[in-house]
Amino acid sequence: MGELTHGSDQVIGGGASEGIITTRAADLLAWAQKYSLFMYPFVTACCGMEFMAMSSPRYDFSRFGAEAPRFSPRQADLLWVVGTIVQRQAPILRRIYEQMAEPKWVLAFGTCASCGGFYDNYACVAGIDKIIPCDVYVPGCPPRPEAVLDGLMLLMDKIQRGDKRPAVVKPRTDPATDNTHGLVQVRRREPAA
Amino acid sequence: MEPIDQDLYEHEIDLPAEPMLLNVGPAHPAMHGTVRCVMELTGESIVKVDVQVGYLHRGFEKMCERGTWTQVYPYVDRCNYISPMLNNVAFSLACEKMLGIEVPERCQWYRMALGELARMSDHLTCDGAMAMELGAFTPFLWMIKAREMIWDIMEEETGARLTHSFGRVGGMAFPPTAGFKETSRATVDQILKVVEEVERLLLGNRIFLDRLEGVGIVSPEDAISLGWTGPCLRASGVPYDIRKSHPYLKYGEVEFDVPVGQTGDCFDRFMVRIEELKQSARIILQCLERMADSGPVNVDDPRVTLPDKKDVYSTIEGTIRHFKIVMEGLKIPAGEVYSYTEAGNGELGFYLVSDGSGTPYRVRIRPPCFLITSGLERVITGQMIADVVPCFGSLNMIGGECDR
Amino acid sequence: MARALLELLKKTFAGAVLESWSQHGDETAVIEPSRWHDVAAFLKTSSESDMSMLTDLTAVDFPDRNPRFEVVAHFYSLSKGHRVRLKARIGDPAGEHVHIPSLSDLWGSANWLERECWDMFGVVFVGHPDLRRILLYPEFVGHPLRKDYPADRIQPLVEYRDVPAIDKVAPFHHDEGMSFGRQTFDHIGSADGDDPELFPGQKAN
Amino acid sequence: MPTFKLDDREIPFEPGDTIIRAARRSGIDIPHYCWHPGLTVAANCRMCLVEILPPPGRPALSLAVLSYDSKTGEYVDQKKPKLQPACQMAVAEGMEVKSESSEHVDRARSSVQELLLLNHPVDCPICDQAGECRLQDYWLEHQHKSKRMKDEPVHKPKGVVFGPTIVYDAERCIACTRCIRFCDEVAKDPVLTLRERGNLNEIAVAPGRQLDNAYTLMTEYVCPVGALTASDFRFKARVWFLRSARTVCQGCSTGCNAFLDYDPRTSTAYRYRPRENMAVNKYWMCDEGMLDYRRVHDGRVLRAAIDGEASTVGVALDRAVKLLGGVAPDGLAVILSAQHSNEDNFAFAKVARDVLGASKFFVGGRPPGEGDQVLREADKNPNTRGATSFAGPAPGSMKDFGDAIAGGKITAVFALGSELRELEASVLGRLGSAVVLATHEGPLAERAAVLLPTSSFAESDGTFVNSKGMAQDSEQALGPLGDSRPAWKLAAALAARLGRDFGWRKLADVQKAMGPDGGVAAERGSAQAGAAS
Repeated sequence: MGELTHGSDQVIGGGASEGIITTRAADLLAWAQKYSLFMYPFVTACCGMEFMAMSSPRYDFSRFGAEAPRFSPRQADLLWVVGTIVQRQAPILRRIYEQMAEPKWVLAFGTCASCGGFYDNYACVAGIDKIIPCDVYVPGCPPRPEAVLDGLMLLMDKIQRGDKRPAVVKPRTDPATDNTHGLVQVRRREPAA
Repeated sequence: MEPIDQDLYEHEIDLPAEPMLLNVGPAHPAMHGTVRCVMELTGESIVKVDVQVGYLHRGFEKMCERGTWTQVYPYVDRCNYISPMLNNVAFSLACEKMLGIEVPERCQWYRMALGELARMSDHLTCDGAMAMELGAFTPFLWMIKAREMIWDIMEEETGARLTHSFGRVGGMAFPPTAGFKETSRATVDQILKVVEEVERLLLGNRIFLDRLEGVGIVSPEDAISLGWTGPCLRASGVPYDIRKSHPYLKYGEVEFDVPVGQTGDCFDRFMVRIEELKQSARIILQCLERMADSGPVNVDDPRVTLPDKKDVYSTIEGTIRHFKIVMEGLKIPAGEVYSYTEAGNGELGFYLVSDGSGTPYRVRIRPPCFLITSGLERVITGQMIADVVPCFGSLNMIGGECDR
Repeated sequence: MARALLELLKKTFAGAVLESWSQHGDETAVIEPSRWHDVAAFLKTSSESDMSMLTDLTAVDFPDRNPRFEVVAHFYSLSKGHRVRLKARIGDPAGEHVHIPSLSDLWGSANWLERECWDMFGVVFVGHPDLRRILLYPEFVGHPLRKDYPADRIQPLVEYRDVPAIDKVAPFHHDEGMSFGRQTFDHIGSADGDDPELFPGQKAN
Repeated sequence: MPTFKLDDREIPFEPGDTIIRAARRSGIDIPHYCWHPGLTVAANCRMCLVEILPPPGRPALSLAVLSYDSKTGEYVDQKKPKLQPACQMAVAEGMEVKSESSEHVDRARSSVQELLLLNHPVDCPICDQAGECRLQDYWLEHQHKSKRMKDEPVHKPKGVVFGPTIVYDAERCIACTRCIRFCDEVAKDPVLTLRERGNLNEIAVAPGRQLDNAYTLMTEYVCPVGALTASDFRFKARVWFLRSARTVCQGCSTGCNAFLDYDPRTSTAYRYRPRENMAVNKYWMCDEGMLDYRRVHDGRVLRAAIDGEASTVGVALDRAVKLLGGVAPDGLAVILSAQHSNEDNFAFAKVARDVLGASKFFVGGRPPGEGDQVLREADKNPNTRGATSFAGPAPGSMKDFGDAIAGGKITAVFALGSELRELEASVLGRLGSAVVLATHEGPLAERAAVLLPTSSFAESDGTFVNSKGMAQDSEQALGPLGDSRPAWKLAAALAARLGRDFGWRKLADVQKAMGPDGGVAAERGSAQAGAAS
């Protein structure tokens, strides 16, 4: 759970060489959905700064077809919860979630939204999943844009796979020292026989 | 030029209009997600406003009473999350004032340079967001681009882009990196270029000017009585800048001007920030000039600063010193202090009460935003609905700082 | 400069200035609560002090003192460039009868500052135009910055879902790494208090 | 009262006082390692050196010293005043002493501190004393310089087992001889001594002996550093996570004042520390008592039970009401507990007398044990006198109780606590219905028809009357463990269900019902708070 599977197995538009497109409607739909996420940025706190950075040219997430912000929940299908949700804000968040039309996804941006972070006190909600279901958690205080993009890609992948289980963006390990990704293998000297 | 929408108010000619309640926010793009305005309208103009804050009250002051003095830094960091470094420095200064210690010169220059960089990122963000909310998206993108450059420096220095708990009582977490001076100089130039571009883009723009000029005028008397400080106060024509009137760190030794507005409308608030960007650039260059390339950054006081790791591991004295500071927290003598600095939005005060133990007894953060936001009601009453956006934008309300 | 101000205060309000001292360069005067408004008004109007700004107003809770609360106000004079701190000690150990005159008619900033002080400490400012909660919601019970309010007692507005356990939180004890400051009085469950199992349908008074 | 000047402050003293003692009496702590108010003066740590100004017209005692001038690199002759140990110097009227205010004293203390740390191992992370260690505190206050010696420190034995309770670490030892003096003077068992010289000296146990008298743990307690550690507390907890409650030791009827150190996060009790009270235990406690804190967790009854079957407190209460409702008053034996506080016994006895109409009262408790002349009493119950005073004019002994059962005069038992003193449990064999409110496992608890869990002394405030007849208060440390409740509360609930509600909901209500003198004719013990140094 939480790992980004490298490319999903469904083939969209396979066999195009014969001039015919063969796929399943569900896959086509999922494929369409994942590349046209209309987002509702529910920006409250510090993470909003990183959210600005995300939307700005350097880490521009319009590359993923997710740039169109809709400030009416009825037109949005991806709810970014960006920042701390305090008890006073909670009813509003839930109202907005309820107003969104299916299919809808929720992305918890940052530690506060994921689990409350270090605000273990009278004012704060320890994670939005106490209030609304959440699909992808992006830890970090605030998370680096790379991590958020990772989370976005993870969500798109889950959409494609029709997977509704919640997932967490795991910290990326250094490819040089890690071989699980099968990316780079550092050659170690053979011990002398 | 007299804006057209100013010469006639709808409520001056009495239309048969029932007062209508309009609720804006908190989940409204123009309200930055954390403020709620309940307005009573006749037609399009606002008769009564109830401004409600507290949608980001995270209990900082309560949490500060639970850890050690050093564990307060992450909280002040997230207090004003556009210019965290200024808060770090401010809190350090407050604690040092109580301990009666002064950090080495190099550290003071370093703190000033980083602080002014943070101020630039604050003003860039504020003006950029303001322009965006008025429909000018390009300046926003450019200014965020400029802010990214600052964040790159911050990341190089502190390891974090945004919330870097970098200040320490009696110094900084790390000395400046080797490339700090060059990168900063280069970045400052580029930022100034961006600012010029933005000016060229906006200041000739009829729509932009019409929506700012003469809108949301605040008289100096009002501003003072409301406890406004910082750019908003200066925009109303009051030349009060703590860096000038009560110099701390080395601000007494650097040259910079305090920009002052004339009318105190949104345009002045916008321009004061633009001007302060240039002043900050001046200060930074002077700091980089004066800052020594070597020398201690932290005071060598066993009560306050951690020893070298190699001493900790090899000598009992070092171990004890480390142990005392980490396990029991550094002890600040019993007493109280009010320390004030010029943060991005004005006077950021820390009223600290210590009972001599390793835990703060009370940490009161005096946020500039809170009082500035309290003036929002007076600013937008009598304005049009459309004016709420620039007025609110020009106040630079930071949720974390306002609600804490 | 502000030393002279303290002298002036002592001269003008002989009985009302209970204590006064200077520490870390801050001048402090402790004021008889009933004269709170008079002294503040004097500071604002008199030419020597000319306190044009009420920069900050808050309170500090000392549960084992009587009076329990200290209301602390910081003033600043733009023309003279000096500051002074006024204090008033009010309230009984039970946290009742915490009354003090409001300054909202003198400075606009007092309005929200006093609302916050009421919200966080339950200090009643007599004569305040609308003394509502400002940072917390009206449904909130109690005043969080009082020392006897447990830091982590939440009062949710919407009831929580039961969350499927997914590994997103490090397995820390909820107090891990926090020093157990004597400020947190909530670490033992009391042997007193109501006990429905023993006394069904009764609450402890 | 005569006075003398300490740092320009007038300090009153009693004739024969030493400087340090007089200062301590008026709340000034002159730094010291080897001095302990309860022990004789050794004056070997030299930490408490102070400068004593000569009487007017007399020359100052001064020493010729060579001091190194770092600028010229030369040694220069100097005179400096001869400092005196405050722990040994008797005070005289009008004497002028400079402690904090003299730079000579500062330098002396700094040097002493440096000397003591010269060979000290880097142990704080694994040392149980860390957090309450004099070396740490005084380094910060008086030395705060880093190490100058570049040499390898002297290595000595570590982890030497002195006896069943004490482990010794020679490298941490500063040879203050507190432990030696304690064994000689208080425990009257001179089994420790100092051997070798200079930086090699270490504490040793007499050949053929081990440290196994009744007061061994006090040696750990008086040790100002981490040299002596108690094998019971070793590596169990970090002291800065612990909180202390002012309690009374439950080990015997002496009622030593003690701090109970507990961890609020896990509500676990970790150790006792003696609490200074000159009227009772002075500065000391015995091993039995020191280890008695374990009974807070060991052998506890934490669940209600009906005929041995686990149950909930509510159900058990209803069952108890059924049982007790039906018994004839003269067939009912009531056993109070010398293990419980006055409040518990009072509430329990009142319910038994007024609601159940019982008349046969007995006082139970742990069987007697060994006593001695120092602190320990043979009666191993903290509150015998208190409990007895609630048991009516003529409480029967446990022997009478046994006979009464044997004679079949008793059909039901209503008991607080589960111990029967010297009475052996077999007599309970043919016991009818028994309702027992017990804190610990025991003969009565085993045979109870209805067993209700009561919380221990550590879980609620209470008053205990010691063998001298002093009523002493004990603070609550933990919240009630398991399903247990304070006994007074269970008694109140029982009464309420029997149709007679005394309205006791808080301890204060019970204490109000007990009256101003606490229901017992006993003088209030004046417990001076604060640990002995």
